[in-house]
Amino acid sequence: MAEMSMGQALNTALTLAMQGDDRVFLAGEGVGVSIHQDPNMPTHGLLEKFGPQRIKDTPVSEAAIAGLAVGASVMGLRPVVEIMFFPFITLASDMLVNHAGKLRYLSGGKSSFPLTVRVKAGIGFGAGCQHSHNLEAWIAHSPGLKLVWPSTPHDAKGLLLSAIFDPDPVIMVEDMMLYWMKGEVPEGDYRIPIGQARLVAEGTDCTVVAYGAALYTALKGVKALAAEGITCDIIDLRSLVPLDKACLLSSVRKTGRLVVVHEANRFCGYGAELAAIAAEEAFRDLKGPIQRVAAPQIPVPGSPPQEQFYKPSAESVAAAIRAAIRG
Amino acid sequence: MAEMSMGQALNTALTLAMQGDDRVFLAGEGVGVSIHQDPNMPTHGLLEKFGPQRIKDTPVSEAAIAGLAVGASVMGLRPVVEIMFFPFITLASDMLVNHAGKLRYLSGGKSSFPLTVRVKAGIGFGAGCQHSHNLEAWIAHSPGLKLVWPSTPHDAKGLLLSAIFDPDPVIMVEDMMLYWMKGEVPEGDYRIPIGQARLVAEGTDCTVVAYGAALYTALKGVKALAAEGITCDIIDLRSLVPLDKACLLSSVRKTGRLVVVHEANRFCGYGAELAAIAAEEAFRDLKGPIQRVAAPQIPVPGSPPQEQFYKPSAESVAAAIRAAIRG
Amino acid sequence: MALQPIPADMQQHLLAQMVLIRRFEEKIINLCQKEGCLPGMQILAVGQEAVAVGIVAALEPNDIIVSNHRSHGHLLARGANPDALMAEIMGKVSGVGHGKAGTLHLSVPEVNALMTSTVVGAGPPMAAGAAFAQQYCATGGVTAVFFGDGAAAEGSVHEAMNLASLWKLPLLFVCENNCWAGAQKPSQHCSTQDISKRGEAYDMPGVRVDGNDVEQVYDLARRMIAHCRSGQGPALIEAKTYRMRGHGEKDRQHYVDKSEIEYWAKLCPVARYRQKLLSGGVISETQLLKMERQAIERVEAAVAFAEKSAYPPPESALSDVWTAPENA
Amino acid sequence: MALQPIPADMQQHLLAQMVLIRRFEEKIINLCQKEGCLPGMQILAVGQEAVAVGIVAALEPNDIIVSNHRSHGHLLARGANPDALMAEIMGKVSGVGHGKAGTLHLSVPEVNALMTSTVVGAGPPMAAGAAFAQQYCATGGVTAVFFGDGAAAEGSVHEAMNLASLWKLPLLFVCENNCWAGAQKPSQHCSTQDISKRGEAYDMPGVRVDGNDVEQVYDLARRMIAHCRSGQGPALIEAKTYRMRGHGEKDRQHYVDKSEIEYWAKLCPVARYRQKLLSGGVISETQLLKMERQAIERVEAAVAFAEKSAYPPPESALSDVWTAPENA
Ligand SMILES: Cc1ncc(C[n+]2csc(CCOP(=O)(O)OP(=O)(O)O)c2C)c(N)n1
Ligand SMILES: Cc1ncc(C[n+]2csc(CCOP(=O)(O)OP(=O)(O)O)c2C)c(N)n1
Ligand SMILES: [Mg+2]
Ligand SMILES: [Mg+2]
Repeated sequence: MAEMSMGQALNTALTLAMQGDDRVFLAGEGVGVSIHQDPNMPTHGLLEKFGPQRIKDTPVSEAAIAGLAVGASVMGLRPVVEIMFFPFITLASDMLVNHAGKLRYLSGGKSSFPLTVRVKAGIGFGAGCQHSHNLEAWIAHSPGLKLVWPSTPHDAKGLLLSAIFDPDPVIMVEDMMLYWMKGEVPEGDYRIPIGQARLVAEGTDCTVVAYGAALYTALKGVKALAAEGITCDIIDLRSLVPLDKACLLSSVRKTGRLVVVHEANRFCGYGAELAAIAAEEAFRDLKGPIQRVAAPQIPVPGSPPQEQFYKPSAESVAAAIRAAIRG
Repeated sequence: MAEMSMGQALNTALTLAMQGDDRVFLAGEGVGVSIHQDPNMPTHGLLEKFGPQRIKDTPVSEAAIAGLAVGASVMGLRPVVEIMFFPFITLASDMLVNHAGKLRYLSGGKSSFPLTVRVKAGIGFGAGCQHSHNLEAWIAHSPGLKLVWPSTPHDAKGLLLSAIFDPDPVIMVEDMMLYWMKGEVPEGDYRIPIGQARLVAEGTDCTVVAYGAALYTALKGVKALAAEGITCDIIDLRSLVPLDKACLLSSVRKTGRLVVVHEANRFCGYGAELAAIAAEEAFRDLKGPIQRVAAPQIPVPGSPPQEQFYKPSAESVAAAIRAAIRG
Repeated sequence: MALQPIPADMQQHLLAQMVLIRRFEEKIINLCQKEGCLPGMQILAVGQEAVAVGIVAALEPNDIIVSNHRSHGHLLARGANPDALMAEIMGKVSGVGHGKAGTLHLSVPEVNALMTSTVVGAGPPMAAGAAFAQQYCATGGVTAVFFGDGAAAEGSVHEAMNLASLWKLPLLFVCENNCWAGAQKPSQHCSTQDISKRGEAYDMPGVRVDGNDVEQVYDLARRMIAHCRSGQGPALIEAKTYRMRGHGEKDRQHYVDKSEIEYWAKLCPVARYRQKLLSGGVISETQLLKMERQAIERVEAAVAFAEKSAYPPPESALSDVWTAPENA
Repeated sequence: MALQPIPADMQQHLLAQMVLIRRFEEKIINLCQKEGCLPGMQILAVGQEAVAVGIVAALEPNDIIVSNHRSHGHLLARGANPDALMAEIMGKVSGVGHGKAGTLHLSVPEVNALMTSTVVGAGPPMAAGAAFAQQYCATGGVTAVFFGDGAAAEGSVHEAMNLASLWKLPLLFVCENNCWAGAQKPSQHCSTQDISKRGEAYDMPGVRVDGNDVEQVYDLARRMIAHCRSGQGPALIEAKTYRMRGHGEKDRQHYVDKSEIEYWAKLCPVARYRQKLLSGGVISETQLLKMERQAIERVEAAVAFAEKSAYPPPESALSDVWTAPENA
């Protein structure tokens, strides 16, 4: 096991996939030559390693990038394309939602579209609402698309390898703020199965669910409650579609309480789905109101104190857990 | 009051708005000359009435259509543009979500974007998943966009007039299957306030919430339960953003149960938000598990029996209400 | 440029395919009268047969086609099984998409028609992906993508043209300019009346052809496809043709000048070519009758097959979303 | 074509604006060294001043500009208050967006810079909307939209060009070809190396100009804007210029040939024009020094203003989503 950053872990996964399988290629804006010169960038150095035939810098054309992935994947390749920032997924959304997610179905199961889309996400780097806007709920709502979101270097590598070799379209969200975060990463090719959550901590009073960077907010919030004698199950979803419902429900049935944490807007966010599932399928075990800790229903503001305000905080997680317990 | 179809009611609203305010213009694919020659189409005959300066047939360019609305609205006009079918909103989604919904915020409140986007929706006309795909949850999740969805000719006219004269961007979904449905429609200009739900029926055992064409499925489902002595509050949301939370919660607090009905996919659908709100804010009053009656997590299939299977049925509504009551 | 001579058996093949397509679509017109027989909207390419047939005839079996909402001609020309097409159009389980697709997005992987989209303008970016795979794997294959004059206004088409030219992808763009996009004429939706000129803006050849003359289309397609296959990058063909029916079968063409339809009726690609081959002695009256009869029989057999087929079981709607069902 | 003579006071104005913009951006480079002073990514147009100044000088006050992520020059040339710009760049409540925007989407309605987007390619469709409003209301106004060579690959730009030409909108497309889109050269993202040629594909004039020569830009802009204003429809200017800094201030340009930067440094639009006016006797050394001093003082005042300003209260993030708060 080596210690490395999440960006390096992703880089390792891409390297392994490309070394092991000629069908894998990368495309996107600056995936080859980048304005960044940072080994913590997932695509750093890959052009030098694999050459311009397999590492394709594209024009600024998100629909074409996604279309490229759709068309190349049905031909048997395993495209890994990048959408630079989450809000730009809008420009690729017809290709992803109406095509990547539906063409297999429309073919009656004859065709497959084994493509991966890497999307950079992140709130907190002061770029404002046209760069910061987490839209995982859009993807999760669209049939035919899988959706994964790692929070550790270990999972980042294993999930990306699973995504690339999954027979269906997978969207992988990468929290940019975590690119520099370090952790233990096993050598070689290993896979984190898509659809398996990770129980990060065990407790008795409440189930706290998060994914990506929000996990760390959740952890901090829970930690703050230790002094009050409150302990929680903490679930890192890792895979948003398919969702590990068994993990979610067994924890909620045990603790009787659910708090969901994400950085996306609250209204119709992914957290709503988790809340709905619990209220539907674990109702009799619920002991307190389900709580969502999410961003208010506003665009991500540019000014630092406002952006801070936008982001769910450890305090709000702690408060939500208390509210879930006290009702 | 005159009896007219929903399409005619919408047509009347457009006519009134254009007669009363020169700033209103229409643009979209075939809003002037259409392949349809049916007075139940909302834009029927408007070209003849208002001329090609105000009724603008556009190229097949959804991004440009939405961009046109954004740019014209900030200049003080009141554009009413049409996106032909709901899945094509993907192509306009950057303009709507990253621009219509955010530019006012980015201007610090200095600019306003009083535009209306009419989107045709509908499951059940055999056109398959690239024409039928209800994406209201996407819009509802995006800050800065209002969202209305009428189920009667009366509300269609009043909501469209409110949308056109609202100072902010409003997306109005029109269920094509309802264009021919008739109802009483008052004369002249009247407005249904955006943000007010309608209590369609009162009952004691369960709150049933729906919007658009799904309302009629809900009504049938409730009716089927009369024999069992079950009565329900039935809420027609009309406005999905902003949501009439007071109406929702006061009913749920009264009945202690909630069933949501919509034709969109279940996972991360709009119904999840309603369930989450109830589980958060009316938890202590809930007597049974919240139930969602929605489409399975698949694209809309083409074949008639499969499409029928996709659509929520009155039976599934009845079953959900029973499940909510029995727990 | 003078046409390269076309062998007689190819000429007969071209005509036979156009006749089959015409018969197939006329049958659909017919079936539309039968209440409840055909779900959805029926969108026909009557009058455009020469484009489909001429382009596809110039392709190799390994080449890929990407089609749109007006696909019957493309697919039949490509050799798709009429039974499975008709069954899909009727929503039957024996259809090419087992009923999932219906008529608007008929794809037939068996004949390398892998992606058909009814989202206007969606074909070109996906076709760029297919052409990229051909280039990446050095298959020597070419992709041809069909789109309409209306589609030429979509941003996706622009992005695909730029990318294809930049990367020198073996991609043939076929713009079927059938004089209408819904109820709008090109003068109402397109800022240039010569779409082929777009080629220059992307530094690729762009040529307009009489899309109602199958030999012209075939000849140009051969040259353009050779260009694409040679590694010189994409090419654009604008085939000028005419949509003889409404946009869909419910469209009564109230917005179309009768005289326009009459004008184009005289240029019917099927009648014209039939006449040419007859008078050129390439085909005899007897052969022609046989060809017509075979087409009719093939179409009737397809209808019989489709009518006999069952609808898919309702709950089968749940399958085919994922390749690996254990992940669903 | 020979340039129309430009009056001396206009020449001085052009230079003064370029100097102000250059000073403003150099100050930002400076502030970037101060940890925590500037949030977000700082994206500068050093080297491109002549495009902003030349185009904007040819506009009337009622005309509209639509800008992109590289907006400082456009906005300052348009007369935006440097205080409020700098404050917004620092995320202060006294900024043009009260801190909501930050540096990437600076809009200044007061000077008719109504829509600035950092989504590449998003300007043109919105600009078409503004130009439509001008046409619809017969204001006699024109809209100018700035976008980059990279943006020219976005589908939205194509859709806007087609629509604008079709409807003859008074819309000037200004493509600032600064030789880079991120770390990609035009040869890596654009299939034609002459973007102005795109004009033909849309049946509108398209002309390339030396974007480092402010008088050339101004002269061409005047002619093109007159064309747009006359009702003849849109026009496209491709201004060939150079991005002297990295894409953003964190970009160290590791992928750029030093010689390329040196080459363009010699073509610096500000130095060149300063020299020209000096040697032509349009301005004296003394006047020049005064102009420089005024620019520096203006920028320093802006920084002082911005630094003095408060950050917006955190919960003020909740306001400004809706026009009518009662509906929120
Ligand atoms: C993105 C999108 N917008 C609108 C439509 C509705 N629509 C279907 S066909 C059509 C006209 C297309 O015209 P053209 O590309 O010329 O093809 P044709 O129908 O003439 O073959 C339109 C607008 C669609 N299917 N997809
Ligand atoms: C839709 C979209 N895709 C990608 C980006 C990321 N991005 C920001 S600037 C840029 C390059 C733009 O190049 P160009 O249009 O030439 O403008 P320049 O930066 O050179 O002024 C890219 C890719 C973006 N902001 N928006
Ligand atoms: Mg057409
Ligand atoms: Mg550039």
